[in-house]
Amino acid sequence: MIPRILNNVLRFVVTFVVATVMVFLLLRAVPGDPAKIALGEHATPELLAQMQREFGTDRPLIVQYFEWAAGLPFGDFGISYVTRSDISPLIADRVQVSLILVVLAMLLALVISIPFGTLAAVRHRRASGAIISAVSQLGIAIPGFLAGIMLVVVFALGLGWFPANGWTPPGRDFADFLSRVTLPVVALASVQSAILTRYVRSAVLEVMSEDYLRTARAKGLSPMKALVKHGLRNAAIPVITVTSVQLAALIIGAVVIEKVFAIPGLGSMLLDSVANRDMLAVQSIVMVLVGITLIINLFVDVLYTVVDPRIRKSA
Amino acid sequence: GCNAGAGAEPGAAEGEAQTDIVVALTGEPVNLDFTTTAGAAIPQALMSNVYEGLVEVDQEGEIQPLLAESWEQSEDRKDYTFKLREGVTFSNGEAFDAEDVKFSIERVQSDAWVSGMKAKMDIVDKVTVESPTSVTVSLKQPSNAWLFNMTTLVGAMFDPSGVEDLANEAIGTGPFSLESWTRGDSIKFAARDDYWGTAPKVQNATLRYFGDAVATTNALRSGDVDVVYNMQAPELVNSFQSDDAFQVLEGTSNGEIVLSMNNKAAPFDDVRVRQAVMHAIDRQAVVDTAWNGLGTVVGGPVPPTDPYYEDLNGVYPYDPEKAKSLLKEAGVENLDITFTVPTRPYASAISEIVVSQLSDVGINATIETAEFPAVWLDKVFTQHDYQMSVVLAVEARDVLTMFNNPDYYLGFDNEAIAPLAAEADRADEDGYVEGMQEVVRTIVDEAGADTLFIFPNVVVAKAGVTGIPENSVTEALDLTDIGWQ
Amino acid sequence: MSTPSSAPGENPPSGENLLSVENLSIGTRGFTLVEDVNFAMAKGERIGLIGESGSGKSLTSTAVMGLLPEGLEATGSVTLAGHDANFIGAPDATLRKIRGRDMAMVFQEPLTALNPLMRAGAQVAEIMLQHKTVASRREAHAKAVAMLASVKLPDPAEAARAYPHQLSGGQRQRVMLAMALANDPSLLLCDEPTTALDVTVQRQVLDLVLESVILRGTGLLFITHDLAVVANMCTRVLVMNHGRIVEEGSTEDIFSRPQHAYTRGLLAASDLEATDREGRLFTVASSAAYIPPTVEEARERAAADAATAAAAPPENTGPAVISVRNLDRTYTRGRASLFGKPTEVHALKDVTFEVPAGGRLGVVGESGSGKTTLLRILAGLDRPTDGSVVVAGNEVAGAREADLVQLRQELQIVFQDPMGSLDPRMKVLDIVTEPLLVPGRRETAAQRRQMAVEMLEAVGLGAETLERYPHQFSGGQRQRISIARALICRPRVLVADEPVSALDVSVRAQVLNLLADLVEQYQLTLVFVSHDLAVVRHLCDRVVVMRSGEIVEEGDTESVYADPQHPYTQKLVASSLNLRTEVLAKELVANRPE
Amino acid sequence: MIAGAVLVGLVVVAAIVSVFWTPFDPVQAMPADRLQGSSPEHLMGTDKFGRDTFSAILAGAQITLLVGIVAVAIALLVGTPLGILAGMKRGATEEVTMRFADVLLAFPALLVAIVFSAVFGASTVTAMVAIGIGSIPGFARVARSGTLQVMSTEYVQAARASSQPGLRIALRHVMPNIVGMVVVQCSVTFGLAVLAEAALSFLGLGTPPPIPSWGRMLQTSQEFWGTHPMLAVWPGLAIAVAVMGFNMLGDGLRDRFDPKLNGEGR
Ligand SMILES: Nc1ncnc2c1ncn2[C@@H]1O[C@H](COP(=O)(O)OP(=O)(O)OP(=O)(O)O)[C@@H](O)[C@H]1O
Ligand SMILES: Nc1ncnc2c1ncn2[C@@H]1O[C@H](COP(=O)(O)OP(=O)(O)OP(=O)(O)O)[C@@H](O)[C@H]1O
Ligand SMILES: [Mg+2]
Ligand SMILES: [Mg+2]
Repeated sequence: MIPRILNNVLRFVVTFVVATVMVFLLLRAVPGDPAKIALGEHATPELLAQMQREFGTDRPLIVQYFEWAAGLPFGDFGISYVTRSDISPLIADRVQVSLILVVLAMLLALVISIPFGTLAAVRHRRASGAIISAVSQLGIAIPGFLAGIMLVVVFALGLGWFPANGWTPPGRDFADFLSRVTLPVVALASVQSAILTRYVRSAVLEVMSEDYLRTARAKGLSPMKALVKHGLRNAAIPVITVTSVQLAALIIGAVVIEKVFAIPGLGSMLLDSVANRDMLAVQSIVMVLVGITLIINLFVDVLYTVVDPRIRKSA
Repeated sequence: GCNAGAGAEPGAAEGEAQTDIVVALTGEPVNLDFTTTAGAAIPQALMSNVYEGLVEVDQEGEIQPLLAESWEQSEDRKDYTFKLREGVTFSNGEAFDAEDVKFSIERVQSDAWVSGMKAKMDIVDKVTVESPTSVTVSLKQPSNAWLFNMTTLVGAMFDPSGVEDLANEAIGTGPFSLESWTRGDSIKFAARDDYWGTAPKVQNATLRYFGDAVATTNALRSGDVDVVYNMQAPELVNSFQSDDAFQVLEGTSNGEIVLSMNNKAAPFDDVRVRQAVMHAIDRQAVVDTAWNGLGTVVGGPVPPTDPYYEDLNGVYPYDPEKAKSLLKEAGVENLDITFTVPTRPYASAISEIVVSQLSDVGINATIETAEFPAVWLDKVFTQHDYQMSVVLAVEARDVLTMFNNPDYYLGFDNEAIAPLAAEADRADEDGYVEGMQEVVRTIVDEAGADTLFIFPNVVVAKAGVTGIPENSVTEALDLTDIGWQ
Repeated sequence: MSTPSSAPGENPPSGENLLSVENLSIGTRGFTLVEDVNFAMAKGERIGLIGESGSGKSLTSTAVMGLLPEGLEATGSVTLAGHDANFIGAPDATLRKIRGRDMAMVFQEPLTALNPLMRAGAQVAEIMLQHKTVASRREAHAKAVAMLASVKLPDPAEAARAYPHQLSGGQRQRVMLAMALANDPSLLLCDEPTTALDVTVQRQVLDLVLESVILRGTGLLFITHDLAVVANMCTRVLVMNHGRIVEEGSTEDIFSRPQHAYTRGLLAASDLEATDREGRLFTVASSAAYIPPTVEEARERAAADAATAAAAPPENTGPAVISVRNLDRTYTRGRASLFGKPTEVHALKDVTFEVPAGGRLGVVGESGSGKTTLLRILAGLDRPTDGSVVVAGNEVAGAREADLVQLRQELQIVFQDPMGSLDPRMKVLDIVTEPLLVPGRRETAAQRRQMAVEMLEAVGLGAETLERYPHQFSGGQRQRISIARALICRPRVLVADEPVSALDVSVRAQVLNLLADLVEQYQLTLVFVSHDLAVVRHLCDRVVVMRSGEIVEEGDTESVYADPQHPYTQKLVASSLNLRTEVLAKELVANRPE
Repeated sequence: MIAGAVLVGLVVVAAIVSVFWTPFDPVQAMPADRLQGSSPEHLMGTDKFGRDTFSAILAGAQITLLVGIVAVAIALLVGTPLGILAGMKRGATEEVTMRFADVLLAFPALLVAIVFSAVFGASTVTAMVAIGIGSIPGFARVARSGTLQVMSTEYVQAARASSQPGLRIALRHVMPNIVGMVVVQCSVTFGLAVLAEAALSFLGLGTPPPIPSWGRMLQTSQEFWGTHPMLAVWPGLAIAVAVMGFNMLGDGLRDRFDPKLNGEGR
C-alpha cells in the first residue's frame, strides 16, 4: 500500500513536470503581448519596451520558466504582471469556490444516481427501468448551461425561491450561501446524475450477471438483498472511476454554469486571465488543475484499495 | 443589498432610508492602476468616485470646476491658473494642495505613467506652484483639447504618498474611499465623512461585476443589485419598461460604433469602395435589429454631447443601388472580404446584420472573430492586419486620435486634416467648433470609416433609485448622486 | 487406491423419496432447450448427470434451484421432500426459505462464484445468518470456521479471514462446499465443481464431497462431463443429450452395458485405453465396435501393462531436435512501485531435456508448474532468463526477432482454446495461410490457397470451409483449423499446449487420432502439454513431470505410469481418475455378494 | 439502437438538405420580419435579425456534424494508434504513452478549447481541434484495453509464433478486433462533441457568426427567454436530438459488439 502510494506520488511528479513544460511552451505561443494589452490603444515602441522590462517578459524563456517553476512546489505562482498582485491567494479563493460547487454537485449526483441507476438495472425489463433510462438519456443530451438557464428562469425569476445568481462564501453567511449554491449545484448535478445513472445502471447490470450473485441467491437471499449486499460494492469500482474523471473535468467544465450563475470560480478566472493575457495566471490555473486531477487520481487509487482487497494484495 | 431575502421584496426597505446601492456592470478591471493599464473599466470605477481632477464635465458635456474653484486663461491662451478649493483632503488624510497638482501632472509626463494616454500631457510645458491654493500650468501652445483632457483620467489628482501600490489601492480626494475589492465579484466603496463637497446620497456603494448582460438583469430581478448600468443586452429592456418596479433610462454615451475599413489596404484603399459601404448599410436598420433601436444614428464620428457635433446623416443615405454602381465603378463587383469582429456582444450582433446588408450589394464578407482585447489589439490595431472591423470607440473626443494619424489602424490619410485640426485647437472656442466641424466633414466625405451609431447608455434600475447619471459622457460612473427616493 | 464409495459403513439409499422432477421442460419463447425430464432421487442417493456441453445439464440443475436465468421459462414440477411447493412457478419468497437451507449448490468456477470483496468466513456465515440457523453473528462465525475446518482447509481461522483471491482454486472450492453444507441441506447440487481444478486437487475435492454427503446422508446431484468422475462419485447416472434424458440406470449398468448409442459413444470416446483394430481411439462414430470394460478383460490388460513396463521400450536414439540445457525463467512481477521490491516467480528452474527427431514428449504437471512457459520459450515467444534452448539447430536464447523466423519455420504451436486461438474476424483461408506470410517465403496467393486446401483436407475439412469464419465451426473443427495452420509450413516440430482439454470427450478422441496420424505422416517431433495423464499416455513415448518449474521425473511413458518414482508423480498417478479402474471398482463392489 | 440511428439520420439529413436547400437563406437578415412566432411561412419563427429559425436549425446541423466528425477523427486518428502502441509494446513505450494520456486527461476539452482560443483565436476549427484533443485520452484508453485483450489471445500468440511482424499483427488482428469498441467510442464522443461545441459557443469560443450554430443560437436566445422562449427551445431540442441519437446509437453498437451484455447496454 505504501509503495503503491509512493509510486503514485512519483507519477504525479513526472506528469506534473511534463505538464508544466507543455503548458509553459504552449502559452508562449499565444499571440497578444500582455504589455500591449496593458497599454491598449496608445502603445508606442518605447512604452512597450518599458512595460516588457517591468513584466520581465523580455528575458529568455528558460529563465522565465525556471523562475515560475521553482515556486510551484511551494504553491507560489508569482506575481501577475497584469493584476500586479500575488496569484496564489486569488487562485486559492477561486479553487475553493469551484471545489465547493463541484463536490456538492457530485455528491448530489451520486445520491440521485445510485438508487435510480440501480433501480433502472434491476427493472431493466420493465417500464420503470426504461423510463429511468430514457430520462437519463435526455438528461445527458441537455447542455448543462441550458439546464442552468431553465432553473434560473423557473425558480429564480419565475417563482423567486432563490436568487438568480451570485456567490457568498459559506463562512460569511451560511444561509445565503445555501440559497445561492442550490441552483448551480442542481444544474450541475442534473447533468452529472444523468451520466452517473447510466454508469451505475450498466455497472449493476454487469454485476447482476456475475456468478457470485447467483451464489448469493442460492444461499436464499432475495434478489434485492443479494444485490445490495454483494453487488453494489462490486459495482462501485467503475462508478468511482467515472466519478473521479468527471470530478476533474468538471472543475473547469463548470465554467458555463459559473457564467450562468455569475459565480467567481476557477473556470471564469481562467476565461478572464486568457482574455487579459495574464499568462502567469493561466499557467498557474492549468497547473492547479493538473495538480487537482492528479490528487483526485491518487485519492481514488486509495479508495480502490479500500473497496477492493484484490488491489491491496498486489501492492 | 447582498441579502437575497431582503432584496426579493422591493417594498420592504422603503420605510427606513436605504443607505446602500449596488450597481451591476460587465467587464471587471484587471487591476486599479489606470496609469499603467489601459481599458475603460478602471476609470469607470475610480474616476469621480475616488479620484478627482481639477475640472469635470457635466451631463451636457460642459466643463465645470471641481477641485479647482475657478481658473483663468492668460492672454496668449497658453497659461491656465487654477484656484484650488480649500479643505480638500485625500482619503489617507493628507491635504490636497498645489504641490499635489504639480506632482500629479508631472508624474503623467514621467516614466511612472506607462500609458498611451500620457501623450495628452505632452503639451504641458511646466507647472508652477503659486501658493498652496494656486497653480499655473503653462502649455507649449494654446490648446482647446487640453482642458477637456484634464477632465479625463490624465487629470486625476494623486497624493505623493498614495501612489505606492496603485494596482491595488486607490487614494484620491473623491467622495468615496475604496473599501474592498473581491476579484471576480465586486468593488466596495464607502462614503467619506471628511469629503469636501456634497456628501454622496448613500453610505456604501458596490460595483458588482458580471460575465454577461443577462446575468446583470437576472440579478436585478432577483433583487441582488439595484442598478444595471450600461446594460449590454438591449433586448431585455422591453420587459423592464412595462414593469412598474423598474425604471429604464436610455441615455447616450460618447462611444461611437465604428465600422472600420482599412484605408491602406485593398479594397478599401479605394474611396469609392468605402463610399459604397456607406451607402450599402442601412444604419437605422442596424440599430433596430442589432441593438433593439437603442442608440443614435448621427452619420459621423462625433456624439451629440461634443461641442462640435452636427447631424451628418444626409451625407450617405441608404442606397444599395448607388453602392452597387460605386462598386462597379471601382471594378470590384462580387467582392470577397474578411470582417474581423471582436468578441463583444455589440460587435457580433452588428456583424450579422452588416454581413447581410453587404451581401445585398454583392460584398461577401466572411466573419473572423478576434478575441477582445488581446487578439483584436494585436492583429487589427497593432499590425493593421484586417480589411473590415467594428469596434466601440469609447474615448471622449477622439476624432483626431482616429483620423489625424495615418499610422492609426484605420489608416485614414488626408493631409488636409492635420493643419485644420491644429488650427482649431489653437483657435478660440467658436473657432474650435467651426474648425473641428470642417475636420469631421472632410473625414465623412472621404468615408474614413462608417460610424454606425452612437452607443446608448442603457440603465435599468429599481424604480426607487434616483440620481443615476443617464448619459455616459465621461469614462467615469459617478456614484455621488445615486440614492433612494 | 481406495475409493470412498467402496468404504464400509456407507448407508445405502433408504428408498425414501427426496427430490422428484416430473415433466420438466425449459425453454425460451418457442424454443425448447430441455424437454420432458423426469427423475426421482431417494434420500442420500447420489445421481450423476452426464452429457456433452450444451446438453442442458446446467439448466436442469438451475431449474431445480429455481434460479433459471431471466428469459427462460420452465414447466413441469420439481418437488423436494418436506415441502409442498412445486418449485416451478412458486414465488421467490417461498423458494428463498428452501434455497441454502434444504438444498444447496456448488458451482463450477469457484473464483467467480465467490464475492471477491467479502471474506471467506463471512460468506460462509452469511448462509447461516440468512436462515437463522445460528443464534448470533458471533456463533455464525465460529460455525463458519468449524465448517472450513470440516472441509479440511489447513488453517481454518486464517482462511476465514482471507479474501477469495488469496485462496487457491482448490481452497476456494472448499469454501464453496463449506458454504453449501453449512445448513446441512438434504440436497446438494454440484455443477462441474472440479473442472477448473488440477488433477490432484480435483481428487481431493471429489473425495471431500463424497465423504461429506455420505456422512450427512445428503442427496447429491452431480453434473459433469467426465465419466470417470461419475463412476467414482455416483450410484446412479442420467445421460442427457440435446435436452433430453436418453438413458438412466445404475452406474454399473450404464458403464458396462450401455443401451443407448449416445451413451456408448460417450463411453467409447472417454476410454483412452481402448483402441480399435488399427490402434486408434474410438470415436462416437466408431463406438459400435467398442466393448466396455469387464472384470476379466481388465485383469488381462493389467497384466499386459506390467509386461510392457518391464520390457524396455525401443529407445529412440535419433539426433536431438530439441535440446534444452539448464533453462531458467524468472518473472518479476507485482512490482507495484518503482521503490518496492519486485517479487520473483521462478517459472522454470534448471530445466534440462532433449527430444530426438520423431520423439513424442509429453509434459505433465499441475497448474502453474511452468508447462506453458516452457512451450513459449521453445516457440521463441518468451526469452529464457538463463540457459540454452536449441531447436532444430537454432539457438533460441538471446536470439533477435529476425533470427527466429527460421526457427518458426521449423516449429509451430497449437493452443488450448479452440475459439481463442483463431481470430474471429479472419476467414479460415487467411488464418491457415498466415504462417506463410513471413519474410523469405515467396508463395503466390494462388499457391497459398492451394496449400491451404491441401492442409485442410489433411485435417479432414473440405475446401468449402476456406471462406468461412471461425464461429461457424464446432470446437473440434476449430482445433483442426489450428492444427492446419500449425502444419502448413511443414515444420519439423509441433508443440501443443493442452490442445484437447477444452474439447468435449466425443471430439477429443477425433482430434487425438488426427494428431497421432499427422505426427506419423509428417514425421513430426511432438511436445505435448497436458494435465491429463491418460492423454499423454496414449500419445507420447516419453514424459516429463514438472512441478514448480522443475522437472521432477522423466522417463518412458509406460514406466513412469507403472512405476512412478518421485512422490509427486506418485500422487499425480494416484489422483487421476481412470474410467476403467473406477468402473471395475464399482463392478467389484456390485459383484461382491456373488 | 434503431431509435438512435433514426435521430442521427435526422441530423444527417438536415445537414445534407441544408447544403442544397433551406426555406430561407439562414444568413440573410430581414429586419422587417424580426422576432416572429411560428407560422406556415416560418415554421419555427424568426430571430432578432428576422432570419428564419427553421433554416438556421437545418444549416446548424452542418456545423454540428462537422465539429463532431473532425473532433472524432482527430481523437480517433491520434488516440487509437497511441492506445494500440501502448497495448502492444510493454515497458517504456507503454509507460510514456500512458503518461502522455494522463497529462492530456488533466486537460479537459473545455480547458484545451479556452487555451486554444487564446492561441489560435476562437473559430470552428479551434473548437473542433480542441474537442478532438480533449477526446484523445478516451480513445487511447479504449484502444489500449482492447489491444491488451487481443494481445493476450492465443491467435496473436499464434501469429507471433509464426514471426508475423508487429505492424501486421496490429493491422490484421488488433485493429479488426477492437473496431467494435472504437466505433462505440466514436459514437459516444460524437455526442460529447456536440455538447462541447454548444458549451464553447455559449462561451463565445465556438463558431463565429453568421454561420448558424445551435450552441450560439442558444446563447443569443438568452436575451429572449422572457419574451420569445421558443428561440431557445428549438436549438435546445436540436442539440438534445443529436446527442441522444449518438448516445443511443453508441449503446446499440455496444450491445452489438458486446454479447455479454445480452441486449442490455447503459
Ligand atoms: N440464458 C439462456 N438463454 C438462452 N439459452 C440458454 C441460456 N442458458 C443456456 N442456454 C442454452 O441452453 C442449452 C443448455 O445449456 P446448459 O448450460 O444447460 O448446458 P450444459 O449441459 O450445462 O453445458 P456445459 O457442459 O457446457 O456446461 C445450451 O444450448 C445453451 O446455449
Ligand atoms: N508473464 C508472466 N508474468 C509473471 N508471471 C508469469 C507470467 N507467465 C507465467 N507466470 C508465472 O509462471 C508460473 C508458470 O506459469 P505457466 O503458465 O507456465 O504454468 P502452466 O504449467 O502452464 O500452468 P497451467 O496448467 O495453469 O496452464 C506461474 O506461477 C505463473 O503465474
Ligand atoms: Mg453447464
Ligand atoms: Mg498453461
